[in-house]
Amino acid sequence: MTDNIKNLAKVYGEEIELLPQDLYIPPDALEVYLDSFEGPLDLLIYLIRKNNIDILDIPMANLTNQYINYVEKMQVIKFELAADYLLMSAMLIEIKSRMLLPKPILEDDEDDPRAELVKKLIEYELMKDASENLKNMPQVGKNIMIAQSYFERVTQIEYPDVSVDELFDAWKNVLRRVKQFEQHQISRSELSVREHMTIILRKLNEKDLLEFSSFFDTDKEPIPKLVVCFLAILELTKEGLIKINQQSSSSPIYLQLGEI
Amino acid sequence: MAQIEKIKEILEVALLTSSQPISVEDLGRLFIDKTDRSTIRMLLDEIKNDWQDKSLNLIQVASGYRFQAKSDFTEFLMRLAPDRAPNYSKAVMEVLAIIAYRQPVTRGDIEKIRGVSLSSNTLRQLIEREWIDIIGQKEVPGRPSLYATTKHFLNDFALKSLSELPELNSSLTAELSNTDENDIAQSSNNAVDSNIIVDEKDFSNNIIPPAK
Amino acid sequence: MAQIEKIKEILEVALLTSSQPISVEDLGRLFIDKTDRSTIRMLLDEIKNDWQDKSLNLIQVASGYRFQAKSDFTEFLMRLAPDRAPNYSKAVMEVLAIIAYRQPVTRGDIEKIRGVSLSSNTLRQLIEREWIDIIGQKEVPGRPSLYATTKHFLNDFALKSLSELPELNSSLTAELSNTDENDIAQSSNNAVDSNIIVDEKDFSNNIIPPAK
Repeated sequence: MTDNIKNLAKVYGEEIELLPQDLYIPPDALEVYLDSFEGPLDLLIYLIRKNNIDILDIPMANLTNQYINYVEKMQVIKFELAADYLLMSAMLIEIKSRMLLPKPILEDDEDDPRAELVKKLIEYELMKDASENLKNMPQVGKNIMIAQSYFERVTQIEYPDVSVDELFDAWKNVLRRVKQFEQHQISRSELSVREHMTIILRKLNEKDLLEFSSFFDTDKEPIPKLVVCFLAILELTKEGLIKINQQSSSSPIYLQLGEI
Repeated sequence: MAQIEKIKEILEVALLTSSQPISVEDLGRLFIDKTDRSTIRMLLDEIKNDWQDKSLNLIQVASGYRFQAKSDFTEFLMRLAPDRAPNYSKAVMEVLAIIAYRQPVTRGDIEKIRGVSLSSNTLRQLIEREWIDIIGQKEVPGRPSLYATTKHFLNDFALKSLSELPELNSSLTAELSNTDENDIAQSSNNAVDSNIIVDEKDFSNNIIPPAK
Repeated sequence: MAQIEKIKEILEVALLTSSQPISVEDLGRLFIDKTDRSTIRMLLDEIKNDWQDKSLNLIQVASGYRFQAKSDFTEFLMRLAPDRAPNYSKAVMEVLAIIAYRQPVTRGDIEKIRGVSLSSNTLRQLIEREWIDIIGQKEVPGRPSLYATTKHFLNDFALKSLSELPELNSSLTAELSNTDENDIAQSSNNAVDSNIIVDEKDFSNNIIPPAK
């Protein structure tokens, strides 16, 4: 199923040839436009403004056709985009059919089935327009520069206090959010491996080249610690942070930072 | 040097060395002897005039006064620090606009206006930038959080208050009032009304606590 | 304004708006047209003279030039600077936690875990506090810096080693997996499983039973 869709996307060049004539987006630009719409309302506004349609008197049949054609193309190219867009298709079709129904003479516009959609469209366009304005305003950190000359502080700056508990809470927060929980499941053992990774990198930063055996003090260190240190070296190698070298089978093994 | 000249000089150097705007109240804390606000305001006006033709301007933003480079210098200064602030996506800027103009709003309100669901990332980026924060819960089922812009947002956009935001596109608002019902027009009026309350409540927590 | 006067003014405003000293080389980058260093040095001397009797002095430090308030003003300015810095933001604490538990990590790793881009300010605060530092570069395109916690960090948190950092116990693991989807809960079980071997050997008195 997904393969099918991907294949269609691959023959994308040909797909474009099949675009209906009343779709006003130039075929070549389709891919560019695809990501540039923020949602169904954005797409509708584009179609309306592009076609110089009076937003207060939208020709529903025409707009619905264009919209649906466009969404069909999007589905072919980028399937996951479709959900919000499909809901809008349904809404447009409903409005269109309500307008086709024979109806009593309207006393005022209040019964116009398009009214709610139109209000939504205008409200969104207002905000879209406002966001452009905001983006173009001068901003601190971008193009407003603030005078911030130096002055010498007499007393030492006091820093905020942080407890281990607060740090742990922050970590739990991160874990709660992380999707790949697996990768961030931490146990003591993994931590001590990570600590050793840091220790080894620090040593190698001071001296470019260190003998493998120099990391293992077999007399003093307990065996678990040696194991952890060894795991840290393997992990560092796996991540490409260090390199292990040996000239010949009997010569000493050296560790160095993963350069070269 | 006359006493008043000395005070003026201290005000000037405080503003030149602070990366944050300083309120008139905080400027008063520079001096042990009580210096009244009207004097400080008068001296700030003088400083503003002194710098009129120079490279920096003394301007007033939501939380106080600051010196900032005149815009003619921006193109040069940006060469020194080309990638200072992150460039936000279209989605982030739209959400910011909705919160700025329609505050206080819930996540649901934002989703309704944009017609798409909102990733929590988007709100988080704005909260992290300290441009928006949560100012309460709406008393509806689920008690969704209400978002509003902060004083920091006004400072960063060099605004004194929300009323200085660029006006909404007038031809669109005209179209809106031409639609049959007045719902939207009304609800936007409501939003403006409720802003007044938010201004007072929300912004109080951004005041620098007095040094002990 | 004469070209040279304009250059001088740009130099002046660049120095006034920078919180860091700027080197002569960097100052040269302000201008598209090559401006030679001797000209810049000469203008810096002039600026120094211009400000001689004012509240700020242009001074030279190791990494370049900066404007600095004259020491007479320090006592006043200190009254404005709050005694105690405000608490670290949630972002700073989360970044510290990620570095502590996942070190060594790159900025990209941190951004991936948190799902938002990281302002360089966040890392700077932690480096300034000497809780983290850069211990190398990752050998991938761009050679990003690798961050790790320092000895100073362990001291400040009264830890003998990182292994003393609190860890998730099984009830919390369960709680977390309840809040997440099922597949996540499962994968966390796997993760615990794969760690058991080391757990037993390394910290035999601290064995964590796999959640569930």
